[in-house]
Amino acid sequence: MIEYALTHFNYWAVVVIMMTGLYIVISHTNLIKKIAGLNIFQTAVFLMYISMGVVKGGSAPIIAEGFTVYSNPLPQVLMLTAIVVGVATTAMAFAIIVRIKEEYDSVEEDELFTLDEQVAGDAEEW
Amino acid sequence: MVEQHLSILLVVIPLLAAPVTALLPNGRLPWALTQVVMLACLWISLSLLADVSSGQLIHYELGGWAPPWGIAYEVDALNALVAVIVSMIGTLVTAYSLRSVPADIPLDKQAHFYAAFLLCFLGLLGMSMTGDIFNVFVFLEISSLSTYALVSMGRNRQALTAAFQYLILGTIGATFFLIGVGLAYAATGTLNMADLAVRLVDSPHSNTVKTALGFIFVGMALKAAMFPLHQWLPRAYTYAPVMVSAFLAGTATKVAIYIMARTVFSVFSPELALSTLLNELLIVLGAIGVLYGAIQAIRQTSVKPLLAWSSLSQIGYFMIGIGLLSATGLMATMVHLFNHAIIKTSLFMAAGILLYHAGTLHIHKLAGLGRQLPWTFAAIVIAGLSLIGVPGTVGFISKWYLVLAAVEQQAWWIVGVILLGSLLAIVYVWKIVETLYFQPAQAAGISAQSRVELSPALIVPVWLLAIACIYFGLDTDMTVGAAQVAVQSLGLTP
Amino acid sequence: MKDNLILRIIAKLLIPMIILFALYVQFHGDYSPGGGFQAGVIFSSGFILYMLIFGLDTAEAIVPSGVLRVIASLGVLVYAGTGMVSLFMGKEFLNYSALAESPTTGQHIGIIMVELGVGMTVGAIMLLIFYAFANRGRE
Amino acid sequence: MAIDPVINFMLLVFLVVMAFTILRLSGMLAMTIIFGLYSLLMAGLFMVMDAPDVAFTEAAVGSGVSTVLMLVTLSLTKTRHERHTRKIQWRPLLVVLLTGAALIYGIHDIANMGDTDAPAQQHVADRYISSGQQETGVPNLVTAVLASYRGFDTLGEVVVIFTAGIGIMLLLGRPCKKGRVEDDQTP
Repeated sequence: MIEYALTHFNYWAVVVIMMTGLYIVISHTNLIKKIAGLNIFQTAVFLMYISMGVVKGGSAPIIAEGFTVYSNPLPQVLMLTAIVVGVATTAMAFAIIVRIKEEYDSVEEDELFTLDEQVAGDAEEW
Repeated sequence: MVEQHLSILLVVIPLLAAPVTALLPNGRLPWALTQVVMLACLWISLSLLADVSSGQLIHYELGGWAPPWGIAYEVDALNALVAVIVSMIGTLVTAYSLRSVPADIPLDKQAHFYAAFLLCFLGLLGMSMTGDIFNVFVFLEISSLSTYALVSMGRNRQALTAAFQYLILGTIGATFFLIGVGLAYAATGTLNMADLAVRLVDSPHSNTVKTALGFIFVGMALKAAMFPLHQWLPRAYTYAPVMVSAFLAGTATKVAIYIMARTVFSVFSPELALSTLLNELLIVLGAIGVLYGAIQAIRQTSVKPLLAWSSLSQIGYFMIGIGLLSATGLMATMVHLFNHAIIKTSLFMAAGILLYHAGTLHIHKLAGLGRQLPWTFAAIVIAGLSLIGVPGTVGFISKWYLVLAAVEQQAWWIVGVILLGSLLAIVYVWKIVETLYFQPAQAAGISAQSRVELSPALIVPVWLLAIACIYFGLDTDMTVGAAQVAVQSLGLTP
Repeated sequence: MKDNLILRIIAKLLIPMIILFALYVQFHGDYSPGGGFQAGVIFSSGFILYMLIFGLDTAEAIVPSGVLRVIASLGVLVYAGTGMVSLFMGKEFLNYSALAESPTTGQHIGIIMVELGVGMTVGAIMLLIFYAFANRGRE
Repeated sequence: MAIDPVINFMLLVFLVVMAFTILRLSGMLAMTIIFGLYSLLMAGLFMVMDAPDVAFTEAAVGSGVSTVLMLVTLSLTKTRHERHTRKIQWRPLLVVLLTGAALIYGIHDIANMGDTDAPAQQHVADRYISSGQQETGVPNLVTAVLASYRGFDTLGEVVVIFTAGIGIMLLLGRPCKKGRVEDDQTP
């Protein structure tokens, strides 16, 4: 049981962090805060992958003399790609937020809804 | 020498063209390059489809590394058909954009706009060609990021909030997909789709594998705008520039549905879907989506949201087709992928002509416009009839196969839902047709404020697709034939 | 911040070191952690520091955004072009073994080339993004 | 450098605490600083887990680029506080709890962390470690896999960054001369 807890603790922590991030994204109305939540959500996924690649008694996957056991390079490569994708999305999102602020003068989602409805007069659509 | 590299060139040619396009001076030149690239891709994808239609598979090892160590492209009739859909719609939309983009996009942004369009196009092609599940994620993000930028270029400020909402939901979807891929990797140690399928059969159905399927499924369902994860779609399609709506309606959700079918049928097994009740979920949510989308479409007072909600209703049919987990059901889904792409793109492009002519898309302000624009109106009628599923049009073919698949499993209530969905489609199509043709033109005289002269660049692509609606409704060899080969290559017997 | 002497002097000392470090990370990525992406980010952060202290106009005078766009596009082309070269040499796309007599040498050349492409695009795009945001701030 | 369970545990607890702090803080500047710190700790954890390349990137991107971009956006949008409602929102909470439960269910029979016999360590990764250096001539296996074995993914990654650049230039490039139309196609 303790063995199970020790070897699964990383994953439990990942789930808690991930869900905190997801909760921030879907419950908060401030657009910038949403993006912070989205980033927390994504970094938790990175942590999940990296945890999968850890090998007991291993070292970083750079071949060198004196080492025989290396951690798994594949999840690390995948996460390098995912980190880049994450920052691209974040930058894009901030650019849209800056434009939204210029057009609506607000970055709170519920205010944006009301502003859109005043023009559209149709609440169903959002 | 070139033949063996065709599958990779399909993705690399637009990939090389996109950075070049971004550097070109604004004006006609970026358009011309985009059009040439699209035509080349159309030719490549058609010749790929011709190659694989006989049942052979094209296998291409990127970097010379054999899978599962390297990334491989695996082309069978299923993805060749999807590639044909994407490149065909891309070609016609680019032709349309010769007149559409100058009307929607400021001149100083056109080169970047075309570059983003090419990036979106290559992302969708990359997703459909690859045989590696992580590679799907990378190209999914290329197409998604460019889509957010393209949607935000709409002329109303609502385009920005629509793009932001799409970005949030799209990124959540992609991250769910990534979680699913990670769990599948933890259970098998591989990322290659064919290898995954082999190793998943060996491994007993563990919690990890079931959860992996669930997360990949939810991620793609968000991208495909499956009910009840559809919130982003109506706004994104409504407020995006016309050519972007036309392109996305024909391609983006189709590719997501292809990935879903691919994961359910050839990566994980249909039996796993059965044991997790995924099929029941697909059918029930699909049926609700068909009716809900159609009812919302009827309630709309503007053309673009009406078409967007109708797309949502059609997505329900794809879900039902996959959920039936049978050869006929999958065939119906594939034929409908092709058919709905033709129908919806032609309708959005025709709506664009109405917008450029009248300056608005409020239905009640379009009264009598059909008599001023007889060609556009006729195309709308043909595509509308296909949407309903009248015999002699493409829409009939796909609904026919879907009904067959439902009857096979004695699921009579699904037949009822399909018929009811078609009846509701009659209502919303009639709503447009009636205003356009049978209502008296407004006294103000819309033609006075027309913004863009009708040009061949706008009407010819619309009519090519309208003719395709009839042609592929009568001659079903290509679509149904390809679907049959695809279904066989997935190991199902029709 | 243009008039703050201490900041100016420290920046002038730091920026060359940041850029040197970026070059190290770029070309030593085969042997130690790092590679094109990290190098690109570090390289751009050096210029961003310059931009923060000496102002956007001075920075844009040294590296105009037009040049950055060309570099960004070239980076993608260098990467994909390396793939195309191996395709024209008769092997698969991105099969670097085709680039030289011995496969290992070819692999090494290929890896250096594609990392260079990554570094160019990432560095240029990061700077362009900051230019775009900074320009909005001035209006 | 084997993974130290105590440091690992401490860092994870810190990360959870910081995620909750970001959730609760309504002052945006403080939130951004904590966010940068969160990313830095995450990078440290990656380092502890023998992933120096990922740690390097996370430090540069998470606590560098993302945090600075967030600060820039805060100043451009003049946001100091979010309008915070302290009430718990039930529907998002339900979604999150269901997703979390599904994940806990899924990781129940995932291989033990650090297990050399885990499927993830066996099949594909084995070849990278045993013959990666001979086949590519590069001792850093992460670079070998990144640039050669999975070089096409990395090409896609470059294109993703390029796409973001194009998108941001479309959004924030020179202001539109045309000006946006207030309303002409909304229902």
